[in-house]
Amino acid sequence: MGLLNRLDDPFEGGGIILGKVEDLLNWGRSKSDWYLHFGLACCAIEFMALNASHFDFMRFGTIPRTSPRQADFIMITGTVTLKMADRIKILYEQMSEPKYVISIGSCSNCGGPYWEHGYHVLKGIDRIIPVDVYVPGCPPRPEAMEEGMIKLQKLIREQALFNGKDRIEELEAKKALKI
Amino acid sequence: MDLVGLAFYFLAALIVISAAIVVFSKNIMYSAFSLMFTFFGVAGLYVLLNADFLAVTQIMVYIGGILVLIIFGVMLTTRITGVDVKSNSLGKIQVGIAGLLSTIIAISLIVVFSSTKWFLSEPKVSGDSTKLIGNELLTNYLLAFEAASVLLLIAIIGAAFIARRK
Amino acid sequence: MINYIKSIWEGLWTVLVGMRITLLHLFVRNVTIQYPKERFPIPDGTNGTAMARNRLELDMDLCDGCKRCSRACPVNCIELDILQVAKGVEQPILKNGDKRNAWVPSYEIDFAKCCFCGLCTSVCPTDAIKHTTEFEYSSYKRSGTVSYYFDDKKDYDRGLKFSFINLTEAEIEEKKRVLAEFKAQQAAAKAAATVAKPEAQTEAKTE
Amino acid sequence: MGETNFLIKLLGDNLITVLLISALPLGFLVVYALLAILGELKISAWMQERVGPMRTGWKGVLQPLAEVIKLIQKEDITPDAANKPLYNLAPYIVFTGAYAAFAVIPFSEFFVPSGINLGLFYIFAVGSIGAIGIVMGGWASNNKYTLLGAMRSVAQLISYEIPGAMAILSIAVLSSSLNMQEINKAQTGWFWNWFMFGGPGSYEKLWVIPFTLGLTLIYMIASLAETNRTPFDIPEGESELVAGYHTEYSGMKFAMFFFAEYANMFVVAAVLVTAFMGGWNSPFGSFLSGPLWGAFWFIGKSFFVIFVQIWLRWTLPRLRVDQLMYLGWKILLPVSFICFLFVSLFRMLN
Amino acid sequence: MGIGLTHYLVISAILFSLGLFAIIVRKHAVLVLMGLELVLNSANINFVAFAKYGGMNIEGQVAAVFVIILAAAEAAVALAIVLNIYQNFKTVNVDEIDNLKD
Amino acid sequence: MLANEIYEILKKEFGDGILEFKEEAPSDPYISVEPSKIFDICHTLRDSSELMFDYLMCLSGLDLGESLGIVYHLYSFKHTHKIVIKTTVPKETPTLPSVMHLWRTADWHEREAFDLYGMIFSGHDNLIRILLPYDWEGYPMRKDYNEPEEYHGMRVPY
Amino acid sequence: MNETKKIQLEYSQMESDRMRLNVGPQHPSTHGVLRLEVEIDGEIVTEVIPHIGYLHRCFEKHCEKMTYPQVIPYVDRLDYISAMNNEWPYVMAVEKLLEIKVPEKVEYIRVIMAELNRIANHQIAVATFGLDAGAFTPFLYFFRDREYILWIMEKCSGARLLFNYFWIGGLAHDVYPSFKQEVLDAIKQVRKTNAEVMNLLIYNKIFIDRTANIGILPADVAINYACSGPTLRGSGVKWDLRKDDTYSIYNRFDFNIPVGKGEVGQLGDCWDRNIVRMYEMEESCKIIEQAVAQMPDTGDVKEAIPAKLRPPKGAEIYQRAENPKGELGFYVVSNGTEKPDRIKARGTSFVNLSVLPVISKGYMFADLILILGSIDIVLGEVDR
Repeated sequence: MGLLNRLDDPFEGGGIILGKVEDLLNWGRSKSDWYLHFGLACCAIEFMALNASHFDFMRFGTIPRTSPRQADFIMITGTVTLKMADRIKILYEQMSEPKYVISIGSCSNCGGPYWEHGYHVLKGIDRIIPVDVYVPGCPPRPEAMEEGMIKLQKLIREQALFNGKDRIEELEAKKALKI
Repeated sequence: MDLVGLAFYFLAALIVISAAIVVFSKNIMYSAFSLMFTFFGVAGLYVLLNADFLAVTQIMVYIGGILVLIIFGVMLTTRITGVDVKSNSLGKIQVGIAGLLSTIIAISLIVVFSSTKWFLSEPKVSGDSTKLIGNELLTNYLLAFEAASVLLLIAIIGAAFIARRK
Repeated sequence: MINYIKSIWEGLWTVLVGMRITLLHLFVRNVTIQYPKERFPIPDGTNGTAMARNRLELDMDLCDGCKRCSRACPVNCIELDILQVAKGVEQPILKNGDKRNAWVPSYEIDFAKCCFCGLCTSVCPTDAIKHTTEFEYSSYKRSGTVSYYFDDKKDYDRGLKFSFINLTEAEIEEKKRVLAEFKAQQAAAKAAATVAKPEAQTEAKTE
Repeated sequence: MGETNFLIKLLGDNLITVLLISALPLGFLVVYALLAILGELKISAWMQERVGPMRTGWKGVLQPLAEVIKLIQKEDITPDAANKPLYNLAPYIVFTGAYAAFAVIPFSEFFVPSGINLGLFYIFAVGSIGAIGIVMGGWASNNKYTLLGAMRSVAQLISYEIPGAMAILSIAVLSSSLNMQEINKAQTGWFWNWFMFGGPGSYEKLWVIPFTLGLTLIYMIASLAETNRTPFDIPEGESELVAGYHTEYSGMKFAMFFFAEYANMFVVAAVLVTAFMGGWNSPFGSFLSGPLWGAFWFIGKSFFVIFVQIWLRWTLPRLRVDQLMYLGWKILLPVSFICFLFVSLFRMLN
Repeated sequence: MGIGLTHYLVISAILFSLGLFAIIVRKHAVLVLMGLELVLNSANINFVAFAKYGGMNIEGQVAAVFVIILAAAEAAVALAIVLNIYQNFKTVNVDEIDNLKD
Repeated sequence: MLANEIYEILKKEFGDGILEFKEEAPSDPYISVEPSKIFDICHTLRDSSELMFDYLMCLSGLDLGESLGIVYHLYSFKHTHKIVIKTTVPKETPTLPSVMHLWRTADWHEREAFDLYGMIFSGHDNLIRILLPYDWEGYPMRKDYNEPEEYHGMRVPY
Repeated sequence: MNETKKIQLEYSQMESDRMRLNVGPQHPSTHGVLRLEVEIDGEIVTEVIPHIGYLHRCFEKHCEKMTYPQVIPYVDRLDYISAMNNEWPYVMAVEKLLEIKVPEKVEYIRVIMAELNRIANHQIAVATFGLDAGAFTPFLYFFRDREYILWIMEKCSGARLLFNYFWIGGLAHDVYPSFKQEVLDAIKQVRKTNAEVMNLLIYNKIFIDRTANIGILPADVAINYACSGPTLRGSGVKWDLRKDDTYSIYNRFDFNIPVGKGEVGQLGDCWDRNIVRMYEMEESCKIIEQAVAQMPDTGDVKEAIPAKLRPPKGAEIYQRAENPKGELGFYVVSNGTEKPDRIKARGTSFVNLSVLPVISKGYMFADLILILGSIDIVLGEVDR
């Protein structure tokens, strides 16, 4: 729970108001995430439940957009088949920078239950587009998706805007320092 | 130069440039959209000429009505799914002759306008032009006004009748 | 004409009815459970409910390496190696008191593949593999195989592939060595036995 | 003109004052847009037993700010297939159309940016500029969805302008003015003096009240259609056309469209308030009236109208294109003509 | 030099000749219509300019109002005809539409 | 009507076209028929007044090793009886008449069978792949199918 | 197989005033990854060609590689909205092959679960149908109630969506003590919200205008296309497998089969298909009430679960059951081993979707979305 409590506090790490411009910009981006929901299969239903009143995904400042141009991150929920894979690539390319990808559920992580005999299933969405956060589960609970969202917000918050380093490396480096 | 002069030259430039785009552009959609700026400029001139009712009417009728109609007309009569909508002109010689003709007319008109001694009355401080126009329309020009209403009605019915698919 | 007026009236009236309902809901208490602060009650097997099927947990002190879970898994996400216990040399026991038949030097579950169907838990004879109520382990990397225990370093990004072993490298080496020795010993004994009683064995085979 | 503007009184009539006057609504617009976005998010959430944005500042109040910061940073994509000059120009034209209307909105008895005599007429005129911008953007994006969205949007806008204009025209007849300040002044007193309830007058006006109420309703519906709000959000109906005419827009250009939509919401609300609901007049006679209270009442009433717009949005399903046209041409138009007729009759008799 | 009547007249002359050029040269029927609108606008500028400077007073503006009404009616009818022509001939090139029967 | 009665009716009408009738628990009773006669048999099943099989519940392909099988599960709303019709075609020339024009629902079922098993239904209007992409190679539900290594530059195996 | 060429040819030959729109595969209202190739003339739909297979997950291939119990998780993932109802025909088929008789209590729990899941499914169906029409709020009211049903199911099975609860010969887990009370509470809430949504959405004038007289499906066409479930019943055909081909213990309950009556428009339009779902929720509530009253308290739910599952060689069966969307059938062929030789799923949505090109011709583009929504498809079942 330690992790989550820290993430929950928006004024963590020196406070945004007094912080640097980078912090402010990152704060804005992390708190206002418009997403393109790429609903494919079972996970999409749980994702709909996540949008519903009990979980209320909009608490995180997320707003669904149907156009990839306006989306900040794309949520891939479900099994990606080979017939579908090209479309995801196109959609991802249409999104405007900065863009992120959350892969939700076993299927989009690695093919899930279909990884062994699924001749028509793409085994892992990361074979065609880079993935920022993997959420496991088949389907994941809505809370697990929320946790993935918090992880993504954390990633955006800790992103270095100006020195151009790869963000995952940056994060890893920070973690290495912490541990 | 005072504010009015500045505004006039700005509007004049807007009108001339946008009208030139209307006339010379190869892309008919550019022509259509550029027409908006011409209408705008003319409306601006009306404001400078103390005709604010006319200016607003110009915007309302020309931009809100005619221009939308024209754009719809372009879209319905041209393959619009591509962005390069071309419109051809005549051959070079004809264009040359037409250009010459237009230039001659323009120059002669300008010469005539600037050389004529117009009977100028002092620019009146116009009151509420809306009220004045309304009074005129319903007194001196009542017949013309009614005729115009009938014309509009006929135009609506006629347009709907013609454009309807058989 | 009557229909025309009626349809206008119906339109207005039904819109008003709908507006009344939404307005009433404006003042109803919200049902949202704000996740990181509050949590949903997840069934945890008490009070007769089923265990929520989230992440699997394995008690290595109970696991006997019978591989039933691996066989029952429809998606084959459980991979384990076993190492025979050198019977006679060592007599380890499981947590529940039974005799241990095998060491498990590697036991990995790939949660990226797991479909959380619960079939592995139902076949486990010792209840070593169990579902937990924990679901928060999304990560930035898929394949980061890190051999950590479950409980420490919670905020470390462990990836989705988990290794459950509680034996250190040295211990595994030791076990392997013991087993190899034991096997060699056994083989030697067997060889000695076959040399001693070849007839008896051939008889047994023919029967 | 000048006497209705306290800034001219204070600072005199010079260029700086003019700039200041024209900048004031922009400042208001920014604050208002932030509030309206938050309101939209929160009210929809409460109606659905949710909580809405909660994690940005206290109870999520900083959410619109975060969105603005985000939108500034977003990459501004111009699609390769698009017609670049028009594509880049369109959002500004749409925004200009929305912002130009603010020039005549009377915020208070002593503040109206420009109190021209043709206020209402002017608002209707500049409203049509947005249509051109929309069709420009929709066409220049070179996408079937945007084009369809733009065509629908313009068709809807120009057909609903007529019943809306009829409703406003009735008010012009009642108040015998197109100046928004004059119209406001004509409704001074208690709330039964509002044109929604037939305007000032004695018991004779009772029979005209149904017609003026009907006109209010007609204008409300027509204004919803003009601002593309549910149930008339067909141009951007996400279940059919992905996001309507602004599908291809991203970043700041999209923000301009977004901003213009919210600005338009306020404009139609302001016109409704001015024409039918007494503008900056206090509903309770001279109680709590005055220049500052006037601004409060005006903005408060406008916000109430915007709340109704939001309320309707989260209640109703969406109409279909032909039903929308049916409603506009065959119901609103004749009804508005009838109402106009009776209101003129009333005006003639008195 | 202050802005006087001549300035407006010059603008209107330029606009007029541009419109004329478009009417003569362009083949697309809608573009011809646009040229026509330019010509009408130039005429309107004259009316309004004379209303202010030439002593025509408010009558000039009234005339302009009628021109605008005419322009609206003309645009509606003309575009309806263009649409009809397009449906029958599948072209809107004014030079190609030369037979009386369809 | 019971399954053996249906069999009798069909046997009377088609003689040699009807190969076998089998009824043994727990399986459903079925009638095996000649593949070339399938359209006529189905036509009779649908239109004769005492059978009236107006509802094709399911049409499945099967891989029987050397041959491919097609199974029709029929149901009648009027008489509330059902029957299973089976037929087999050789793997090399898997051609048989389509029943799409009798029951429109067979359209997609047959396309699916073609897609996954490679059966050719003659007389089908639009026999193209339905589930898999149009440029997919092979018929994946056959038992001897090997999944491809690569499709459009994407690796298929895990 | 020159399909791509054929399509290209069609594109090149198309009339200039007809536009071809590609709706999907990723489109907000195709209910998943369906691609519709739509030819529109202005706003009128002249042709619809559904392209499916974007979620083809090789279910039937997997079944051949799995043992009988291992198939159940895959069966769940067919129609992932009503997983309980999916499991049922499959386990019934295998039980019939193995000739197992399941205990009384198991049957009751199965009925309750299936009906609860039917309610949950119809809630999603009506909610997304409203969403297609542009009404967002009823969507959330339904999802709020669905959550209460999912809680019950989660407490019984451990999962929220894909339950793996019906096992061959029994159930995965017994119900918990307060089960009955919570079920009754949940259906009370369901009824309350249904009454509310009836006023808020179903009888709203705009909604009626949008959905009545749209996508009319005549009964004979529906039968020829083998439509089933609410899609068929919306056309006025009173046919429900629970009554007409009764299975399990449905003959013990008293319930009606709601059919479309053409109340506000023509018989068989979108509104009728939708109202059938609303009424069916009420009927399910009735069944649940009766089942809860009759259900025995004692009994082991796992007693009939066999240790070895080897149906006789060559045995085959086609078992169907009334899925919320219609008839879901499983054709199971055994080869005498632990693994089935062939399992064919007769997807309800697959069959129901095939009627879409017929019923959507001549309506407007916006109606196409609603017609698609009224069929209530799940792409997991269409593509399998």
